[in-house]
Amino acid sequence: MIIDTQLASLFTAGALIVIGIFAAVFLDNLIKKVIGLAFIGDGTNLFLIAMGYKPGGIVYIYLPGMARDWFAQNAAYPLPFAMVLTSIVIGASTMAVMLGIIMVLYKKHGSLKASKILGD
Amino acid sequence: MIEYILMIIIVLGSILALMQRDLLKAAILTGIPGASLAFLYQYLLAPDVALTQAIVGSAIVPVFIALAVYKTRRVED
Amino acid sequence: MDLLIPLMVIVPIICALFLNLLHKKDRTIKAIAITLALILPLLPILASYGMHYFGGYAPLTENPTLSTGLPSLITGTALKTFHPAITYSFQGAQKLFIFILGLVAFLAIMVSLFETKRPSGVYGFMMFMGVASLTAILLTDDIFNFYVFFEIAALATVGVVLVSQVKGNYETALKYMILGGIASPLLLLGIALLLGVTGNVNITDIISSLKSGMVNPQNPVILMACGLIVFSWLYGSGLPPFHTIKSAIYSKALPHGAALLQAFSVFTFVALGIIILRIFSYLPISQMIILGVSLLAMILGITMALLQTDIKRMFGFLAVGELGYIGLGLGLGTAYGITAGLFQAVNEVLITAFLFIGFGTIYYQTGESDIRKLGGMMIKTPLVALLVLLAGFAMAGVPPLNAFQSKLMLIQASIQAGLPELGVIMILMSIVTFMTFMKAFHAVYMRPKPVELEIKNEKIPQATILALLVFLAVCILFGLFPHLVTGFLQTLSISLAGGMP
Amino acid sequence: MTFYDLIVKRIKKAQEADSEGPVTNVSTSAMLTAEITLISSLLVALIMLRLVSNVLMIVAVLVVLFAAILSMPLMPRLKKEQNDSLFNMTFYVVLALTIVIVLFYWGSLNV
Repeated sequence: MIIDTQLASLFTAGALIVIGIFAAVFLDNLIKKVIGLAFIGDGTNLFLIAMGYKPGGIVYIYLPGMARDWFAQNAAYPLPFAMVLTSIVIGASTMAVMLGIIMVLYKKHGSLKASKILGD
Repeated sequence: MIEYILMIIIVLGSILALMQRDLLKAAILTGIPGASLAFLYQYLLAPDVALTQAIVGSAIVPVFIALAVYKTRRVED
Repeated sequence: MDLLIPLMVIVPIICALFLNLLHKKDRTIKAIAITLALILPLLPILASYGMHYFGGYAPLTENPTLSTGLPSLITGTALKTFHPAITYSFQGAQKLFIFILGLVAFLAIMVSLFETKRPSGVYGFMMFMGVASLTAILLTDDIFNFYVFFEIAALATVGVVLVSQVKGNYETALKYMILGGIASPLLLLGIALLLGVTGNVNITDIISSLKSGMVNPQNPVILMACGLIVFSWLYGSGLPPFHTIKSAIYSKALPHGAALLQAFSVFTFVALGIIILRIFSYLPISQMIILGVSLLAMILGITMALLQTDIKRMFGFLAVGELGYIGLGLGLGTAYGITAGLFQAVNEVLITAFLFIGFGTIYYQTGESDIRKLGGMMIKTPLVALLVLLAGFAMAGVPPLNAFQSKLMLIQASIQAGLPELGVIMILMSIVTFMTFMKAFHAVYMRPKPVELEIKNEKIPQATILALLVFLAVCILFGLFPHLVTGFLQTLSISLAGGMP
Repeated sequence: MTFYDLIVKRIKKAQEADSEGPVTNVSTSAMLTAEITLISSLLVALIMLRLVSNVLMIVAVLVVLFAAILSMPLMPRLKKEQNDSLFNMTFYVVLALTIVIVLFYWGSLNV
């Protein structure tokens, strides 16, 4: 392949973030905006995961029989992965709150247009 | 090789989800990048994150959005 | 007494969960919530300075029992100085900030319990949760932990706005969440870039690897990370372009809620500002941007405040504008300037909470916050009017009160740093702030009462007046003895200024 | 007609165009104060350019002064620009994001 996996995933993450920001700014439908925001979060998570990836490495689980030095040199870096777990949960809960507010607003205004509900 | 295909699916799937006029379809299509991300995490040596992402990204998030759509309006005006 | 440091975060979380259980029983909620809230300002006074390592242990250099028997791959390299835990550091400045946060939280919760008809557990839950996350933000030395509590604080802010039942609160909350949905992942992205370059999320370790030359400090990735973190700093504290949404958030919360929310944003401003100064102070552009953004916040916030007709929105914009003073102090980069800025932060939290709760009595009595429909309240409540007037004097910086000391220090610092223009702008802005305050004060208290204005609640609760008196007492105390405050801040500001006094 | 009256007249005209309530003394004087504060603080802030170059400072102050006087009621426009609609807010947020990133990226490598 021309570019390696890590770089390609970083680019994918960047593309997801850009798509998300575009959707959150320019799409008028509130649900679409929320989907866009979810994509921004996903892109950031993928970015973090790609940071911890090690080309040609192994999963960071220490099995009996492995040499300690060999494991230290080949395992992926687990710190970003632990962070992503937290971040996924935060993203999902934020999205749930937003969808709840959207449902209340729909009852009030009868529309999902941001320009109508969240206008001046 | 398969990871490159997954990346392409993620980008295309997210664009496709945002292009739907039917919001219920958009909600279901959100699951595609979510699930492909889970597979990609597996390839990027993070199996525990992949498990969480598989549940949250391909099940919980689309269901939340679908519920919200069901309670509001299905077609974008 | 190392145990008290984690308790400062855990106690408000427990309070929050506990309050939620007692949803229907009004009287018990009141009594228990007030006693629990009283613990908040007491804990930082009792705790002694130190570090706490959550879920880990002290660095190997300070921990000889653990480091024996480890391979030289670990003990012989820089790994031995790293912090393998979520580190909470509790020093003088944190002690002061958490005490002030606890005091404002205690008074705001007390006032809210007496002013709302049916005190709801959810409102208290959100307030306590916000206090817990802000305490963690102030204590933490771990930038990812910072991000987690930053998000929780944003959710708590939204929660406080949602339960307020002010017209238009849902719309404002959704706007805030959408903007937050753009800005806070970018903070995480900035953290990810720092992590990718330095391999660490502990701030002390990031700084040591930047200083020791393990990482090239001019690396473009680090510049990008700094930009993203600065951007989320704008979001977290409500600097331009987020000043409109932040002031809208204050105006859609109940007055006691707003008093607490502005404390949240000031402390987020201070905590993230300190992090930016600690990590990126070697970049001259970071200080320039802090100065520029603060100037912009001051000018836009205070001029927009003049044009508002809603009291709560007016003070929301003023609260944003006053942030500029703190930023100017931090951006000057000298130890004296940073001390002055942090001192101003403490004063601003107190005074703005004082003003919000003081003018909140008008909202409580009439249910109206448009100054064109208000008037003649002086006859009803002369004592509160006097207290509010004193709060306005404090905000403008009249001598025996606290903001006089900090603004004087700020102006002196700006002259010492060779930028007297900043001092001129600060004086100008103080005058305009006072004029804005007098516009509201005249309209609410001194004009004859409009005929159609209804008074819903005759009597202001004793608790509110007590809270206002406590705020006044603290303002006078800090005004007469500024060394009480600056003594706590000096160590931090000297270390931020690069060791120069 | 003095200069002061001229400014007040123009502000009143601008307020009448987009205001929701009646134009009162208080609101006009508030607008006038905001206008003067904005312009004077901008000018004072521009004096700090002397650290870069004296000539640049003088030119910038003169240009901003004339531009401000020619487009006198600045404040109504500024107020309209900072309204509460989500599109405006997100637009300025993305603008600020680009400015901050560009400044850090380009500024630190070249200053």
